[in-house]
Amino acid sequence: MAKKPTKRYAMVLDSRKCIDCKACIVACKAENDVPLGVFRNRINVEKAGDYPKLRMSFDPEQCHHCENPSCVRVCPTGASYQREDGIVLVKYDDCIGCKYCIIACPYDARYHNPETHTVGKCTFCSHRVDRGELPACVETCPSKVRVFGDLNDPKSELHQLLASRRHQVMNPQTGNGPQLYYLL
Amino acid sequence: MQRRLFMQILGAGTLVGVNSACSKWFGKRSSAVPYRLGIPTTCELCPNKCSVLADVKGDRIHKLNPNPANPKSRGMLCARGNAAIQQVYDPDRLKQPMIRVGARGEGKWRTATWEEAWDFAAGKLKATRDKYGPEGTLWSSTEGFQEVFFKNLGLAFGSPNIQRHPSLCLASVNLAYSMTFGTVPSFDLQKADYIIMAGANRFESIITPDTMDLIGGTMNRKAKLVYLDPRFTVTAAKADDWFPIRPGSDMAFILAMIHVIIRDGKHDKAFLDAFTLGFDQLVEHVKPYTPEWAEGETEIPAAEITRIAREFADAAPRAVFYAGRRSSWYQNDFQMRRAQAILNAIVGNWDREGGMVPNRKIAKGEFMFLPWDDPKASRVDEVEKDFPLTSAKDGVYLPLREHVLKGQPYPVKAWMVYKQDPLHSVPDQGKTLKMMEQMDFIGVIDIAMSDTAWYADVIFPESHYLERTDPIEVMPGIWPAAVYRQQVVKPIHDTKPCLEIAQGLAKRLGLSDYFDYTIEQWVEAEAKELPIPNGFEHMKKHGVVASVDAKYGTTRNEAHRFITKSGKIEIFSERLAEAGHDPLPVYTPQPQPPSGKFRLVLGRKATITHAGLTHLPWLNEQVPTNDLWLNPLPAGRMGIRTGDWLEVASTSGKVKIQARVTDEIRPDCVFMLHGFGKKSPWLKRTFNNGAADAVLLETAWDKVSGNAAMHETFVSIVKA
Amino acid sequence: MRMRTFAGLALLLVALPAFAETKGSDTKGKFYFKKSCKSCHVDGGTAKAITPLSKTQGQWKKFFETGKHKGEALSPKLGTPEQVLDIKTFLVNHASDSPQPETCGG
Amino acid sequence: MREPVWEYLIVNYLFLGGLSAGLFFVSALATWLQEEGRPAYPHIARWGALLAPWPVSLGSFLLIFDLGKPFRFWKLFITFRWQSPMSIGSWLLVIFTLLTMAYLWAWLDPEERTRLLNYLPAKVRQRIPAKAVKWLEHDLSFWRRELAMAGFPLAVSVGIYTGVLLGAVQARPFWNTNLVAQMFLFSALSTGTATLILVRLFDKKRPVALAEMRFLYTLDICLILIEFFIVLPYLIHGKLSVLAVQDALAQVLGGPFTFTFWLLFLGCGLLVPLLIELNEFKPVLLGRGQLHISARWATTAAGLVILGGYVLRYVFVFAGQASGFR
Repeated sequence: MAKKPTKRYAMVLDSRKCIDCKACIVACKAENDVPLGVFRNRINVEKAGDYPKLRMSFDPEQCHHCENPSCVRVCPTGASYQREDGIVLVKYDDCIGCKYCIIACPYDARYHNPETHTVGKCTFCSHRVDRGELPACVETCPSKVRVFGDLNDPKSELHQLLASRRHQVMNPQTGNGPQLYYLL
Repeated sequence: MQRRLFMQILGAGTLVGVNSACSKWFGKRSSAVPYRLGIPTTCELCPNKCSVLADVKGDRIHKLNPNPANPKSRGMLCARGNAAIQQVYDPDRLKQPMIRVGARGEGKWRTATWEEAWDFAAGKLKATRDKYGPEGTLWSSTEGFQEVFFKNLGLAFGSPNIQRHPSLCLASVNLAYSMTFGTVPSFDLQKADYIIMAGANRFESIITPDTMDLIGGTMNRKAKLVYLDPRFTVTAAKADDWFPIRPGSDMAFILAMIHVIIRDGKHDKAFLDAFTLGFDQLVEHVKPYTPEWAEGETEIPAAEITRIAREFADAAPRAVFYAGRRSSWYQNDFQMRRAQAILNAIVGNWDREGGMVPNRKIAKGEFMFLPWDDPKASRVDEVEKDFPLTSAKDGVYLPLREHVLKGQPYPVKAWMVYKQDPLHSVPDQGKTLKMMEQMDFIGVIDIAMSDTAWYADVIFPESHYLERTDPIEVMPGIWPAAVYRQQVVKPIHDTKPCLEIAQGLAKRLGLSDYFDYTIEQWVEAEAKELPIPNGFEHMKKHGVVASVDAKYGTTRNEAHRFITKSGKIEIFSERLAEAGHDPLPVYTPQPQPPSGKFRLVLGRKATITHAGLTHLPWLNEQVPTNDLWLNPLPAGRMGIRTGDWLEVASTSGKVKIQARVTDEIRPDCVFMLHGFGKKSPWLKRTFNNGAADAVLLETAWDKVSGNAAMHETFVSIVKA
Repeated sequence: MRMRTFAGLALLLVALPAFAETKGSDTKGKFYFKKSCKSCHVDGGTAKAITPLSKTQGQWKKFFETGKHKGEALSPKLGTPEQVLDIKTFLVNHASDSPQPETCGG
Repeated sequence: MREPVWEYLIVNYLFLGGLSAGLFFVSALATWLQEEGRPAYPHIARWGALLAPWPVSLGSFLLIFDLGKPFRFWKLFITFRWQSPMSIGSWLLVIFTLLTMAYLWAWLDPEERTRLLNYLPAKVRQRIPAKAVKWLEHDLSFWRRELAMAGFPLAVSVGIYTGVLLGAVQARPFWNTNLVAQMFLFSALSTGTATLILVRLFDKKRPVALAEMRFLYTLDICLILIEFFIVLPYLIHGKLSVLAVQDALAQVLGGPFTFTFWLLFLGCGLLVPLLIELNEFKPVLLGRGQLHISARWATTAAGLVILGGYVLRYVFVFAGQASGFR
């Protein structure tokens, strides 16, 4: 009997379309009650050149929901864990707030929640995903930078984008197997 | 037939499906909290009016999500739209009517009942009417779905002085395109291959659907974007070419483009013959405007201007010089816009895919109410005399202020303000304060304690958009839509929608007959004629009726009459000549800052458009304060480093602000963001934080439209 | 006060540009136009749909000068003479060659 | 991130944990080395035993205090996650601390134990069965050696663990080398040695003997030299490594921590005490006489070693967190 193929959630980002409008950041805050001062996602800005030959580019980033998440590995209590579909989560009730995972994340995707004193991170809006919706940042994005989907579903837009477009992951040398794919 | 045009949006089935899915999810966690998904309504944080689906948890709004049913909002909700929740739950919002007890601006208030507040305001308005006539009252507002009720109250009261916002916004654009094409078209950025944008910083000041179409167009279809701006904005970063053009010289660039296109014979002769008037005069008119001449004015190399003009004409009709939404900057703004309109006309991009497309509308009904007598007096700004071409219904803000300050032609002594913060939205805050000082009465309707509210005598707290139901609004466009704003949660404080506030005043002013209806009756009448069965029910369920297919070319037939004097597209405008203006745009060099001074330029960020948004925590943490952008060249000369405190002064005022030394601006310009340096302590994140551009901006307006000219201010800078 | 109103009125008359129709009330004109004319002149109505844009200012003026609507006198047909004047004002002010710059919202 | 989330509490903890490991190690060594069936350096051994449990206990307390949810610390002990250095470490700390306590107990004289009992309030004391009180008088000196032997690997583990805690984090290139663990271990042992030098010098009741100082000096010189042999390869290796590591090293080679690292750690913390100690040791090395004991120099050297140990942890904790892959 064929085993039902498991889902593997991932995200494709077309950074060139990012206009640094912060909609994803605010949408995330609203959806996930993220306190002021900490963020589950961000937009990295890179600037270069001298007037008037200037360049500026934006790379949205959040938890890469890695294949081999180092945060999960170092967690002493097992509060950080990875679901079968690849989403890396924190069981807030088990988190003791040692912040080891924050340090262990090569993508600086985690933060210490100043209100709950536990560690917070992007969940890919798993609660929305589980009821068939898109993550808040994906849905709200004005320039549609983000495509969220199941890597194992050949029919998904995400799968097709990765099949047809050149792409890269951020710092593959971390060995974490990040699952945010940036189109080139 | 009709049905095909209109989207049956999402279908009720989807919504039901989502609902059951979510109840399953939340059923597991806590069945005590009922969770409804997706109450459709319409965002109010900027003029785009994006469609929103509000998630409500219990009685609290949890999240606002984009409503994909509205093609204009392109299935998105920006940072501001997402942050709207924080306006509702702002602990410092206006929660009940208040009457001033201390001196103006002292901040001493007493809370009042609605009856007290209405009685107080009506008493003051009547006293003003008795002494100065109804024209002694000024009613100013910014657009919004309920603005009509406020405006009508002023008109029914008998005041001609209904001062709307367009003369602080895009009156010059609207007038210039109206005078050329008889209408203001949309720009089809979804299909355009070549786009020239001058300053309309579309990637930071978001306009739907233009911003989304432009990013999709430039990145997916490789459409070319040429961008002119003294500042290196996000749009500049995404453009194929960015030219830090010399401020005030946009028209020279455009005229030179027209010159090249005509010289090269790349204009659309057939179109010009069939649809336009005055091309021959134009040919003569642009002869002196060579690219070489324009290079001297714009600091853009002649070869580049020539190249762009050729590429533009070659890409036509899928080429646009984008006007978009943008305030005016110089006193020649109308004529610069006319030049744009003419440039677009000569390449024949009118009503074509990827060109300029006249807006379509969605039909809707209208609630008929008893009409009042027209106000007897003429407007205090004498717009009919000084700006005969502009929209007299909107008025001209800055000239109006001059008139009110002088008391000419008659005194204006009472000011009602709705949904507007003139202390920040109108240049020259000092003068606005003076105007307030000479008022016997100021009443403000708002949701937050704006600076203007802080100086008012009575404050009527309006319900937030998520707490009220508004009229149906038609948004014309290539993909026109009619949107509905319905109540998502009950008002959490003692606030009322504008209609009820107006009705309370109307009752005391003896004008109840004109406001004898409810919002439901109003909306029902509007919904009745929507091109969809059961319009009202549909709107409640989906929030939108929209046309999803673009239609091109409907006006490109010989029989079509353009709404102009001649019925043609008017390259040469007789009406302008009659009114004493240049019938074809004539370039006059704009003054440049004397040495030691800088031109103050303005702009927006995607999280900040209106002054009222800067204090929302989620937006404020992205841009916590404003600073003054200064090029390293002058900064080095003056020994200024990032973070230094500066004293910036114009003839209007002086502010203290920190420096940001950056390559991202021309050496002769400085820039600061809008919405900081507030006087109202209730806006605690922006109170005394940063500086207000309105303090520095000097009083200057476009000569034809009366639109405030925002880039005419030169400032001096010293280290504080 | 009366003096001031009078001054205002005088100013209005002087100030208004030549092409605006000034005698009636635009606001009321719109109301009576919708009430009297739109009952028949709509899509699917008993008569051809009409909007102010259907004619030029000159054509509207001419129509009202004839004083006739399909042979019937305008006044009792469309309302009192004042109301007819209001309708005329509205139609002329919004005719297809009238200067009516578009505005923002509202 | 880049803003450090582990701050001084963690620096202190890493230092204190290491110090305990060092104290125990030296004490255990002094116990293990025997002359005529008796510990060769009983005073060193005893002082080490008396001091060893406290820094680590304080450190553990700080560690718990640094948790976002201190009252959930027990969750550490209902799971064991072999991949998490912190999980291993917390178990290790508990076992080590218990062992140091037992070791301390073994080093107490029976009268001292009885005296300790008398500190208890009378009410409590009366409840203790006489049999148990009697047990206090047992001679435990035999257990000293056994416990020392058992404790060696634990002390070394704790010393190493503080380094592994950081070194196991591949996200921070500044840390991600085994040299960090070794450096932390030898620095820990060295601070333990230095502390015992200080303690012995200030012990007026039993003035320090020449042999003892020789033992401690020898040990410290060796440890400091080893540290040099670790730090220098760490830097050279790092410079020759991948870009991320090179970038990370910029923190100490022309970055915010350069001064602290070179002057306070390498200079004051290693080189100066090494030179002082070598200078005191010179007569022995040159075979021209006895070790020279100058209390002032010895105090200075020992104090600097302890300071160096602290600075090492400070630099590593903060510079490491500031390093990354971008």
